[in-house]
Amino acid sequence: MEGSGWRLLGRRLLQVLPVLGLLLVVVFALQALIPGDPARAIAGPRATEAQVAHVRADLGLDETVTTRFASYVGRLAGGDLGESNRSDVPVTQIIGQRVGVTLSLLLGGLVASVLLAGPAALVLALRPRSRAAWVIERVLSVAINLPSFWVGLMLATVVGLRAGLLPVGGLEPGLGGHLRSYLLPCLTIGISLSPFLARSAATSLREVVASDYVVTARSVGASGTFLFRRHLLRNALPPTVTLLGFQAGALLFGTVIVEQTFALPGLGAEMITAAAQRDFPVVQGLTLVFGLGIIVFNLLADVAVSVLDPRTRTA
Amino acid sequence: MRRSPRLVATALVLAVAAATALAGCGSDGGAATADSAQKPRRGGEVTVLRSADIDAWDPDKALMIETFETLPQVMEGLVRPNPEGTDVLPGLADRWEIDAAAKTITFHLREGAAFSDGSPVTASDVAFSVGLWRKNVAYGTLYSAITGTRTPDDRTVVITMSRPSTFTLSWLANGTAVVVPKDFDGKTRADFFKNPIGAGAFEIKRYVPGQSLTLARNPHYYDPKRPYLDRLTYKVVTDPNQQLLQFQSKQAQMIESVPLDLARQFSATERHVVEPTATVHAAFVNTASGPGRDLHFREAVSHAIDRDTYVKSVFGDIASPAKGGLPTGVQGSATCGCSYDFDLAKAKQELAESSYDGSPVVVLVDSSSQITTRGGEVLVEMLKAAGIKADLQPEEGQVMFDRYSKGDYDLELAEVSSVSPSVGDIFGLVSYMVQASDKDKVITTAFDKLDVAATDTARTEATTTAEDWIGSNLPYVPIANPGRVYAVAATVRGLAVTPYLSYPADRLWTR
Amino acid sequence: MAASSLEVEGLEVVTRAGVPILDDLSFRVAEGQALGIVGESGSGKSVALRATMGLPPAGTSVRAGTVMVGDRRVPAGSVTPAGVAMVFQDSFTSLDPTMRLGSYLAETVARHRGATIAAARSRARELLRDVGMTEPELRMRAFPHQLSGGLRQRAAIALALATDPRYLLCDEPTTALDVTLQARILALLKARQGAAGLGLVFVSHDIAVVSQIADVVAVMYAGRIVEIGPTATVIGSPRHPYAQALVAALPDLDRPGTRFLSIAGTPPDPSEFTAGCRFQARCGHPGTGCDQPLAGLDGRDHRHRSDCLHEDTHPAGRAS
Amino acid sequence: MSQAVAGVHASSRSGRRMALPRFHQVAAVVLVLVAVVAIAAPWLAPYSPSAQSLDQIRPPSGAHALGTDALGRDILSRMMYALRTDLLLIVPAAGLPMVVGTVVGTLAGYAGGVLDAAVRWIADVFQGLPLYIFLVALVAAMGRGPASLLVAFTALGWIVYARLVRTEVRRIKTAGFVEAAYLLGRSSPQVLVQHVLPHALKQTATYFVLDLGMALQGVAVLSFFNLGVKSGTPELGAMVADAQIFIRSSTWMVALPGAAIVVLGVCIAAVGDHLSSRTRGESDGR
Amino acid sequence: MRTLLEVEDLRVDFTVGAHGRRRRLRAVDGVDLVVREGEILGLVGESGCGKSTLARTLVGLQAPSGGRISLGGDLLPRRRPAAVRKRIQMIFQDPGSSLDPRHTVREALLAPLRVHRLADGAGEEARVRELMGLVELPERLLDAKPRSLSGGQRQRVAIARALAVEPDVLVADEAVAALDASATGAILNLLADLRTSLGLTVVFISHDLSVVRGLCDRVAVMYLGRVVELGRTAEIFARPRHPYLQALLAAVPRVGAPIAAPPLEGDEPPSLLDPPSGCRFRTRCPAAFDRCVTEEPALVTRGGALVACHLADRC
Repeated sequence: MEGSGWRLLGRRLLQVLPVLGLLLVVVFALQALIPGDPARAIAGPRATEAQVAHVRADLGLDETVTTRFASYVGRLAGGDLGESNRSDVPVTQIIGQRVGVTLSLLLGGLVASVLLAGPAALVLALRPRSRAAWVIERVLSVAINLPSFWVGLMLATVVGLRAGLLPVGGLEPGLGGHLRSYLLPCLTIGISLSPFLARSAATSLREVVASDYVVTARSVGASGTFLFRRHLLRNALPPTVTLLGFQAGALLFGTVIVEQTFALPGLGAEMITAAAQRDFPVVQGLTLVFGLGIIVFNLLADVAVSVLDPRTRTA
Repeated sequence: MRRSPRLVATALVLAVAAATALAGCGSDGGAATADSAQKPRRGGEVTVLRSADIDAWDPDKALMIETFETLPQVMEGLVRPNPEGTDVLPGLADRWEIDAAAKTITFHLREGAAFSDGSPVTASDVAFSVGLWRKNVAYGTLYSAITGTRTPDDRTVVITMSRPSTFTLSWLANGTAVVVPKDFDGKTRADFFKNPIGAGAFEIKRYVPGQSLTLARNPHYYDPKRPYLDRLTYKVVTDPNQQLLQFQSKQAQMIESVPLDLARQFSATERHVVEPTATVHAAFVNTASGPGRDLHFREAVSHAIDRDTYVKSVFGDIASPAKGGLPTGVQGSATCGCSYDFDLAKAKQELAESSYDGSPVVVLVDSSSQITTRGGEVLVEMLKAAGIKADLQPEEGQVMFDRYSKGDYDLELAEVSSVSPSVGDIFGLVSYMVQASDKDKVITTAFDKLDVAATDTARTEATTTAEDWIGSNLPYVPIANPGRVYAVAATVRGLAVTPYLSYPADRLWTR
Repeated sequence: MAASSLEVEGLEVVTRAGVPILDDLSFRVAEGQALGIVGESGSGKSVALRATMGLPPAGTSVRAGTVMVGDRRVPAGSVTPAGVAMVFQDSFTSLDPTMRLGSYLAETVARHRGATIAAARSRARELLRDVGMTEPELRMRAFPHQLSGGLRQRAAIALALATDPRYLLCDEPTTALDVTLQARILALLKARQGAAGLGLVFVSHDIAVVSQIADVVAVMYAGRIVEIGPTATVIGSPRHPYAQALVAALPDLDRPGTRFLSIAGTPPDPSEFTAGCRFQARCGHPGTGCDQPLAGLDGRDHRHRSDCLHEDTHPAGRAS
Repeated sequence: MSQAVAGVHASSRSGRRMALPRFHQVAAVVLVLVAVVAIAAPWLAPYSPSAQSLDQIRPPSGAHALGTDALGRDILSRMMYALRTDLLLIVPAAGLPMVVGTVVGTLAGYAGGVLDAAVRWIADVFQGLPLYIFLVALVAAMGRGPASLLVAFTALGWIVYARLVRTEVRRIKTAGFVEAAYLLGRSSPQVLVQHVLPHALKQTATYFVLDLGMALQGVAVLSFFNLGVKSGTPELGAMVADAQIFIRSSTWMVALPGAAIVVLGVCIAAVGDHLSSRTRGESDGR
Repeated sequence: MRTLLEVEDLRVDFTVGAHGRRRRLRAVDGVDLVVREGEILGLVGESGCGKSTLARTLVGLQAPSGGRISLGGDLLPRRRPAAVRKRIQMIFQDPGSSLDPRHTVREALLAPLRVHRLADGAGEEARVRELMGLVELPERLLDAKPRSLSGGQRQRVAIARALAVEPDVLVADEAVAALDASATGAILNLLADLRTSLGLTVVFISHDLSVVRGLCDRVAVMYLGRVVELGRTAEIFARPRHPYLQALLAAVPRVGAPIAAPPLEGDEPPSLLDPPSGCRFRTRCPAAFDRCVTEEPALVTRGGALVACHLADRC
């Protein structure tokens, strides 16, 4: 069993390779898609054509696409993502400085989602006819349609500015300041992600509660937290975790929105800036990082599901 | 407003994105007097929000106005502009002599000027720096009049020129003219500019590209009183709403160049208005192809624009309707006698006389600039009223610039700004841009005359020639001389912003 | 009669919409005794078992009734009575897929006996051996999906036995199994009934299976017991036309005929339940009074009876 | 007994139907009204959506029922046109992926084998790509406008449909009635058209309605990033984004288009949920 | 009686597992079978013995991996054209899924007539009514949708639909397994009647020996993909020679008889993925001896039946 867990991991990793390859190609192709001449932008308006050509050669933009791709992949193999067109800072350094923020948001957002969705799902699944469930159902159907930027805006305005309880944006210094600064952004992610999570979890919980094996478990005396922990949770979690895996892209995009809304120096905000400014080395590097992130996220979800559900281990 | 990171062209460039990125300020007299009544206090720190990071420490790689505003704080130049933007004030040089006949400027370096590592600033450092400016790819042309330097002694630098250029001194007050240690202290250029030192009021404490820049007092600064602040932090916040929130929640004390929509959200005491700036907001016309080749069409466009309404709608009154093609309030600028009047009937008449065939004209605007996109929306409506169909095409800065260079547009809404006390700098840019239509070299001739003009009369004569030519040929249709708003908390004093959007941070202090 | 017994009285199960699918059902089984309940789909036999366990099917609830385990009285539907366990029809879905057999059994044992884990595991091994597994150690490590149907059903029985029940409710425990496996499970249950004095309630649609295992047979139709009595007499001389038809429809391996007997029509949906005889519409010989209210039989009384008003006028036996 | 339980479910479902109709019917009526307003905007709107005035940032009044925006444009008129813009965007933004996904999914599911494996692989790969992030780059690359949005939404959305349809087609393909039709002499394409597609399409149609809501959110978010419609185009998300800095002083400017997004979303979801519960009910009842 | 359907050395393989761990599973392994015109041949065995796969292969829903199937002397091709498919029809186990829920009974019956142009305008309706009569369904049900029919009625419609194309052979795969006892008899009677009235040839697959006993003329018993015993029903049920059939018969519940646990070894039947060497039944056979491990017993004639057992003579 344990061996097959590793095998699954290995198989997943193998599946990931072509995805990575495609990711590289797509990332590189983006450059060709985007109009505008980065060399001209770098050289500035007063530069002569010769100077622009010089910059172009400097950036390697005068080579053929295949040559450029080959050299890009080659440098990538050495861990070199190039330097930002705007600031000459190595892309790896930019990522290094910002990845912590995005990871914190992801983690915090997940925690917030679970904290919000968990109780809601429990009420929906276990007390489906109650008044509370009715209210939650309505709240969810509205929450699912709330644009997350709007949620962020409101939280920053009401909790941050009006009540003055938490920072309205940016990162406050120190550990405590960081924690305070992440609260509202994570809550925003939580609010936009938890309706999906709550509904999915409620559905699978409901199915599990009505399942024969839970009826059996109750018939042999399992009840209360034991029943919940040992039978309900373990069986209801896998579909929800799988959903989370599917939602990885949306979750990452959620961090992008939140980073913008709350002016947090994360990868997503940098991505938006770089994309708008045609800073290709940065766009490419970040897209790769996001791609890897999704791959890792899915991998974690797969592994979590296979830990939770033994049936998925022996395919 | 929409947040979208913006590629900001410098004031030297077609400053398309100027709206939110350009810093501007003029100390208007009243506020300055009130402030000077109180004694600056030493100590404290200030956090300033800006919508874009500096794009390089090496001035030749920079495009952003933020860069030119920040660099001199760390790497002070020989001179700095006066707050009104009409003249230069002492910097590292405490005095200078201009010898028009000998075509030289002699600078005498300040006693005690030292780099932040403690080593003194010498004439050879300056000579090295001047050489640097001249060699620069992007901005070398600004210093094309300079032929070389002489260093008679450690404290004296003589700049020799090919002509008695008056522009050159102005350019030296610009953020591209930073003084660095000779031979970059033995480092390569790239290495030096990764973490540069200078003789400015501040030194770099911590720099996280794209996020924040913290400056700390330079302990070796030549003026023992300044800077007043212990620390100055620039935070990059692209989202205007976040800027407002962080300012209101006192997470920051200043916002550089607030978007004008947002400006209405600050109380009068928090608004620091710079109006007008040394900027021209104009519709540039493609005179090489399309309907813009026809002067009648250009006239029609000009008459179609109700500049008063435009200023109200787009700039919320923080601007003045353009009365000339060159910015006001800089050395030698003169309004022309020509008029840029709104006259719908005349516009229609001119249009009828033109070869305009009724097909939509492409109006290019910078999508990342709130001012130009909004201006575009207003412009399109005004053109429509005159019978010109227009297709508004917002593009990101670089794409827009690309289309502009290829002539893939009919009209382009953009701003050009002066960055030095001399009107010449914008003049030069204008001459560069209008080359195609300036067949008789009126502008270039006027520009050359202005460069060597020694008296105000001569200057006025040169600019008037240019203004007249712009007025009658309309290579671009001036619309407004926009202003800028800085948000400043009541606790922060000493802010004085030049019309070309820089402010000496060493004079800021907190209550 | 002397032995202590499991008695269910006045069981009433309704759907969410309030439609009764069982009304006033009572039955009894003594320790060491086997009660068989026969009926078609929808007759309410499985609902009765699950309601007895306090675990009515999703979407239904127990509205009334009491369950007596020995001399302990529990309101029906509220709790799972101690000393009663249940084996479900579908062993594929009735074992928790995420739990290894060994831990599942051991935890259940530990909870019931308050035993140590080691003791519980050895008891689990014993249970698996009891239900006929030849390699209990190997099976303890298995997850349900790794077992074949026959082994799974045995595991389910072992699980039920892990709570040391006095009464075992079996809901079609062999229906999904092949005949050879079915025979083994039946033998196993019969052995437990005999050796351990377990009271069995065995529900099936297959009258032949029931006849083999049960001492007393109750025939259910449309939520009611329509006939009850000692197995031999009910199978040998059914009185209710429905029971007669069921017995007659039984294909018999030893007496192959050319015709199969069957009952025309379909059983009524609970929403169509009437107060009168619910078999009326399909009955070959409806007579007068069949639409008069009818209560169904009290299953606590094991004497041979049917609730057909006209049972005496029907020709008894297999010919119909 | 299983029948009894099925009966229970059936009746509980009908019980829910008694309660649901009121909500989803209201939602449907709202959606129809919205569609009417969107279509008839040129006749209904009191002002041109682009007509500017110096009456800027005015609260609701007699002249401007919902006030004016920062360029003095009538918010009511702009919202009417915004509904038009949004409907015209979200219908193809949800429809195109549906068409692509349904075709791909049907072919993959029915043909099986290499084609199916290839489609599944591509879907997996797409799943592994940070498509929302790409979308930002893509729209930035191709410029704002309907074309970019549609390409982006299609690139993102087809997978769900392809998966859904593929699963459904494979399920139906092995259903007795499909196999019987084949044995009775229907050719594979005939079986596909006659028996398989109608069932698969019902699923996708249901999902399409729910997807409209996601498309609305997507368009709004992209507009918020200035990556959606061209500036100046009346669009709900862009209106919220444009007005957000006035949220403290002139709340109505943000609240109105924002509320329109939420209400529209809730209505779409209500109708979609109803349809999907009906579709589920039908397949259960088989 | 004339041979109608002949199966020679039929083999059907499946590939199971995924991702490099593929294994071949031989569900039907060298089956020889003859179906005579007008007879009802029973095919019995426990789940997983390959009887359903054999049925699907006979009708052409599953392509054989080897061997030959001929019908009325014509060798049937691997991919059968419509005209060939129509000659062997199938009744499925699940009456719920055998009819398209969207089509009425009339539509279901008309479709095959139209495909094969078996009737024109007026004739169509007459034929449909005739078919309803054949399966003893009232004509008022013609406009009903499957949902409103009972299981037995649906199965009758399925039979009528199969009969519409006048097939030579009808394969019924567990056609009564999902029906209630009360409906089962009626369907069995119907099949028996149709054989008499139409001279229909039926292959009747079932796990239920009691049902097969009453309906079938001859019976083939399958175990792990092979036929182990075949002969006249009365003959082999009365004197089963193969220990497997003996065990099966012993296990069938009988009214009045005591429970008889069949004398089978082990607690689990072997897997098709890894069938035992020699005689496949040896791992469960109480009488297995050395020869059974090494040598596979051939199907030999013993007393009018075919048996595959080394001890066939002793029985």
